Amino acid sequence: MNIDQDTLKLILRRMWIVRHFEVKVMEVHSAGEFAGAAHPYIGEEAVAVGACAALRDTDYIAGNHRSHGHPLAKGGSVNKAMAELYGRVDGYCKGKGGSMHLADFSIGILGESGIVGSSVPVATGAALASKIQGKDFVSLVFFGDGASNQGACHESMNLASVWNLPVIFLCENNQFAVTTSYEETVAVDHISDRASAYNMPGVLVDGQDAIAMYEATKAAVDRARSGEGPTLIEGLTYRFEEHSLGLGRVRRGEYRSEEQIDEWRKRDPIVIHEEYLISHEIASRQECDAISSETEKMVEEAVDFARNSPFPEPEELFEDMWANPIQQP
Amino acid sequence: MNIDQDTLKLILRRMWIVRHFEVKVMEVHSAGEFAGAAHPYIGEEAVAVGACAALRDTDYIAGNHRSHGHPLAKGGSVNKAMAELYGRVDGYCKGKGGSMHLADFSIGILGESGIVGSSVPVATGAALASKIQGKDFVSLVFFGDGASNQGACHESMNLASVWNLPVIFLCENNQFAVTTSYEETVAVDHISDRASAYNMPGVLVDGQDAIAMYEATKAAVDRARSGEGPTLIEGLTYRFEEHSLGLGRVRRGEYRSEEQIDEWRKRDPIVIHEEYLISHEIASRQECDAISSETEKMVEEAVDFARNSPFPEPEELFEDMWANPIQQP
Amino acid sequence: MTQTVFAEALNQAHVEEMRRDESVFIMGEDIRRAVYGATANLLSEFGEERVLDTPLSENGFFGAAIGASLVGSRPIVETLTSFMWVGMDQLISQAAKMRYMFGGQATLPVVYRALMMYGGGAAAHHSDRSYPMFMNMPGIKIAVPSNPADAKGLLKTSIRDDDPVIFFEDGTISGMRGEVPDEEYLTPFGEANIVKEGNDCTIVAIGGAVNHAISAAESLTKEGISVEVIDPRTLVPLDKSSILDSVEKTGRLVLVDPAHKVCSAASEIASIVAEEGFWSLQAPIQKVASEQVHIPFTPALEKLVYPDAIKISNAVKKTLED
Amino acid sequence: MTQTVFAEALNQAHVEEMRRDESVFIMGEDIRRAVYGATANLLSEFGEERVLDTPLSENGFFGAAIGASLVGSRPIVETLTSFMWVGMDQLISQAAKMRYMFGGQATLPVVYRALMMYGGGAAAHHSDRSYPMFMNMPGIKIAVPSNPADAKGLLKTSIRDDDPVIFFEDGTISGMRGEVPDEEYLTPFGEANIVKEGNDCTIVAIGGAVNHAISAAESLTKEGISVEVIDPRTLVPLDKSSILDSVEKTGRLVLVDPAHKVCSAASEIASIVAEEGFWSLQAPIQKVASEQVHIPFTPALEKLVYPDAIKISNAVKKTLED
Ligand SMILES: Cc1ncc(C[n+]2csc(CCOP(=O)(O)OP(=O)(O)O)c2C)c(N)n1
Ligand SMILES: Cc1ncc(C[n+]2csc(CCOP(=O)(O)OP(=O)(O)O)c2C)c(N)n1
Ligand SMILES: [Mg+2]
Ligand SMILES: [Mg+2]
Repeated sequence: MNIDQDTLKLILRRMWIVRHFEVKVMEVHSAGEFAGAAHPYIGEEAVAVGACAALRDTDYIAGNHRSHGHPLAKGGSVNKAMAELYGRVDGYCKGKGGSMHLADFSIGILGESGIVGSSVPVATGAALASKIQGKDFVSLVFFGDGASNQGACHESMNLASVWNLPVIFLCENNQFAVTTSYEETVAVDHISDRASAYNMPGVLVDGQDAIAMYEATKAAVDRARSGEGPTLIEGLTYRFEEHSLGLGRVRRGEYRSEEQIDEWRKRDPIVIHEEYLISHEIASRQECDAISSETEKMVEEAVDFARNSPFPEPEELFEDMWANPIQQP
Repeated sequence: MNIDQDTLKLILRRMWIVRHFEVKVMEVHSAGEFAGAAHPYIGEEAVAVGACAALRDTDYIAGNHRSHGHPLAKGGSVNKAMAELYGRVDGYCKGKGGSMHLADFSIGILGESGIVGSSVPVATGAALASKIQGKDFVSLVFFGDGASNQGACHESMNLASVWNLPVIFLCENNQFAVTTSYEETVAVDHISDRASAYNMPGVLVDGQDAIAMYEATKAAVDRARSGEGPTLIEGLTYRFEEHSLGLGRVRRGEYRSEEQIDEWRKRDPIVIHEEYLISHEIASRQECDAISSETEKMVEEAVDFARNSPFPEPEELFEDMWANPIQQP
Repeated sequence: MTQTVFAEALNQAHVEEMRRDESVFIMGEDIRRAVYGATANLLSEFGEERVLDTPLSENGFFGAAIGASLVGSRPIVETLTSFMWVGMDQLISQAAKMRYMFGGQATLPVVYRALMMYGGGAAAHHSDRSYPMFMNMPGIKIAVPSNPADAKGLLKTSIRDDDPVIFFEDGTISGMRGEVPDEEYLTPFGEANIVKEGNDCTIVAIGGAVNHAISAAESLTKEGISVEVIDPRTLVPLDKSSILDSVEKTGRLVLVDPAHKVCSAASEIASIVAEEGFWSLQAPIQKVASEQVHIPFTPALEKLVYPDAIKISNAVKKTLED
Repeated sequence: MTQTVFAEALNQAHVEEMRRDESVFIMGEDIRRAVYGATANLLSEFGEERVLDTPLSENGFFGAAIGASLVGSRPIVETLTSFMWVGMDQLISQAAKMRYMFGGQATLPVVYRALMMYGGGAAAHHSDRSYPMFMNMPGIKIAVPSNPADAKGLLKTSIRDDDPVIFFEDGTISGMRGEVPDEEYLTPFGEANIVKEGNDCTIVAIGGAVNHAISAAESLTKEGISVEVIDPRTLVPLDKSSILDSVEKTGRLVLVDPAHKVCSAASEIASIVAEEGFWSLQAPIQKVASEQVHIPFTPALEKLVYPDAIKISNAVKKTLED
């Protein structure tokens, strides 16, 4: 195994950050502290955290509506993320983006997107620029099983392959798009099988295993950085919670059985990773618990930070439209 | 071989219709008899003619900008097609469509489309309706190697597969999209290889061989009609002429070598088919020649028909906008 | 008459039309489980063949609906305005253009139900109100109901119409209650609703903004200002003459449009009146439409974007001062 | 000054900007072999890494240009207006919205050069003039040059601008010759060109229609009618004050727009003047825009759709009669 102890601990830390963040978000959202939708990443932490652990700060990521886990996994600020959800000026986007549009351009987080599939071409373009500019920056894009059926994915994977771009297509296959099972909508058994249609490697990974995610991503990153082109990775995972918070009028039937949910909950990515660290004597139970409580505190503080941050002033409505401003019509 | 003599002769006849039609179009277009673009099908006749010979009148086809061969192959009217190119009232679309938009809804020709890739979803939808309505009509869509990179193709093939629709995706791989080689833009060796990404059969066929095209299509039609779902067929072919007529300002470099063009011209689909008919004593040289001159005459007459047909009157501008008319704004 | 919620009125229209006409079917994302409400219980009554959950492939299934409509089916597609960008090519190149391009051979009885989910913190990617763009392109009929009764009546008309229709559902009124007739009815296209009669100023308002216009009119009445409120109900076809007649009576016009103000439906109506109703006008036309910025997530800013009763009242007063 | 063809002026702008700034690159279909002319010889001078032939995947490569622009490159994309429907999601959801949505973090110096190939029998699928739709959506700057000099100057400005620009190239004037300065120059955004001064009526014309307006103005001069012709050059930003000032002087306004008339740029300008310039107006505003039908192939009908000098002259006379 090619992964050092610091990285293994960092993975645990970041998974806990995401988990505590999401648990807190569910709590304060249901208490009505902020509006809009929010899509919990609980259960899928190993995918983004494992993958991002294989990236550098200068590498790019882009993501989708299930959006909190990605930036936090790449080392984004818990405070700024939380304040954004609260719609405050100290949020990542000064409150203009909200839950689905976190971004941190200072560390290569090119932003989450609410339109399913639409960040895939964007991430591919960042990889194109990296190549044209002669840089060795890699680009990684998170998208869902549902998104894999969008034309944008097809076009981007083909483009990346014929242009040999340093991009990693990371499909978070949590097996459902809202209430629709991927088995009903994806014609092929595994989304990673589609890689052959683009002449690139396709790798199916256990998405509950952060180390497996790290390793698969690392191999893809190495390939990309050394000019060998793109890779498609499918992390098979499951969301433990509902599709989203805050779509009040959304009615849901029983599209997933209790048994299935329970089965998958048993494969909690944090539990799996902690057991690995403990059984391999990389971290003790206490150390793990300390990481958990420390990050839980971070998240508590982030909520305070967000609550105390002001809402934007009315005149800010017209700011941030243009890089070279024009008279507002 | 499962193909009767009448069909074999019909194939020859229709290939000659298309060939004479296109040769004539090149002549009258360069004489300035009508405006707009026109995309000659010369060299590719076996693809559409072979394929359509496996269809019934009640089956649907849809096509693209390289548009004359498809309707003529399905038995469309030479007169109406030619008059349409001339922009006359007796044209298929009363002059409103022109070269790229031939259609004959009376025999299932749902229309050619100028936007590359955009008829693929439409044809898929006709197949969906056929299934919902409990009919056994099959839908077949022609698209190019260039079009295969459009998201519309990906989405439609996936849709057709998960819904098990009676549709045939027929890729006319003439190896170039305008001046761009498919080897530079399609990540995979053969477009038919992509079928595996949609869990459907993918068949690579010699597109200069009308019988091979017929047989591959027939198998796909039988599959579709009996409810076994879609097929992707790639007819490997070559266009003998330039991409299009009538884009006056279009400059072209030498994107295809003279040798390559000569090589492929040797594989003229009509010559190949005539040789087959003669060597198998299905038709004599004279019979073949008679078919050629008879169809040549049809095309001559179509030109007369077109020239004698009037242009639409000004008030016709506002007709055909709505099925349930409204006051024109 | 029964008090009915907007989404429920839509649901009734589906049920009635699917019962009446076997060729009607519906497709969209997660409609079997009625994620957005309007498709509740359709699966159980009409079965899987007529109630289709689609893959996330808007261009693909928007186009599939077109193809189905060409050959005798009457598809309804459920989507959000914001997802229509993904399927724009099929909407414009095929749905809008096909009939004309083919000289009238093609008939496309297809309805796109497009939810406009603005006003509740949905942010820029989910808050589009894009009907003005579709007005610019010939070939698509456009309905924007402002209350449950019109929602039901216009949706039924849309389903029976033989042309492509985009049926814009204003998310700010999804929960609105209103009287819906118990007997069957159809609301015709191209007939504006004179919601309230008045003499001093005409307000033409669209979709959810009609309610704001009514509030404004009520408060203005208290100040002795008599306002006429017109709801065009469909933008293609547009009932020009009701608007021109009203302006002839009042001499003043305020347009209220939840869409972005540049090249909005309000702009179009203003341009019509500035040409055909010019001599009736006694004051500048006022446009109250959304500010030309994206929809910010934060509630502190979002509400500033849209027309509201106060902005409308102020605009009316302005036309009366001039 | 040198007499230069429109497409050649565009070519010069590319060459100059690509020489000046290494971060500029260009992508599109068949641009290496310059199928549409403007990219001639770019490949030989700038090489394959900066002159990219793309697969037929408009949504994919429009989006790739956005991604590249976010991280320090300055892409130019060549396309046709009619193919933008296919890539609409990237243009609207990402190019237009990203900067605002991310609170100003994203900067997108990307230019889409969109050829409007109408007027020569290209039929409904290839003849779009879609700038009004993009005007409705905040976040994209829009240039529509009417002559070779502006084409060059505005394209250079577009390339240097840090916001997304759609640069609409009017195909009816691709072959137009005109004086182009020999020294380097930039044409600013948001400054209308007063093409011709006059006192009796203001004509605001867009793109290729400017030339028709000039012809109309010339023939009207002979009849003793003095017309002012204004070319806005950019529609976002729009130079409102030049238009309002002119209407203040002339009291009459004719708008000429090759786009479909409903929700057109003409509608927008009419609505601005009906609000902000109302008291200057002495007659109804006249809109001369394309008829609300698709572009028919047949030359017998196509020419009836668009504004031309005669329609413009008649509209001017009408405003003077009123
Ligand atoms: C283009 C588009 N269509 C539909 C939606 C509505 N929607 C939001 S999330 C979602 C499901 C996405 O599924 P998947 O890609 O698997 O991601 P997951 O939510 O499972 O993480 C849908 C249909 C959207 N946001 N964008
Ligand atoms: C969406 C779209 N993009 C670009 C074009 C311009 N165009 C017309 S034909 C063509 C090449 C198509 O290649 P292919 O699909 O292989 O068909 P072929 O012409 O070779 O038969 C291109 C780029 C178009 N019509 N539509
Ligand atoms: Mg999923
Ligand atoms: Mg080809």
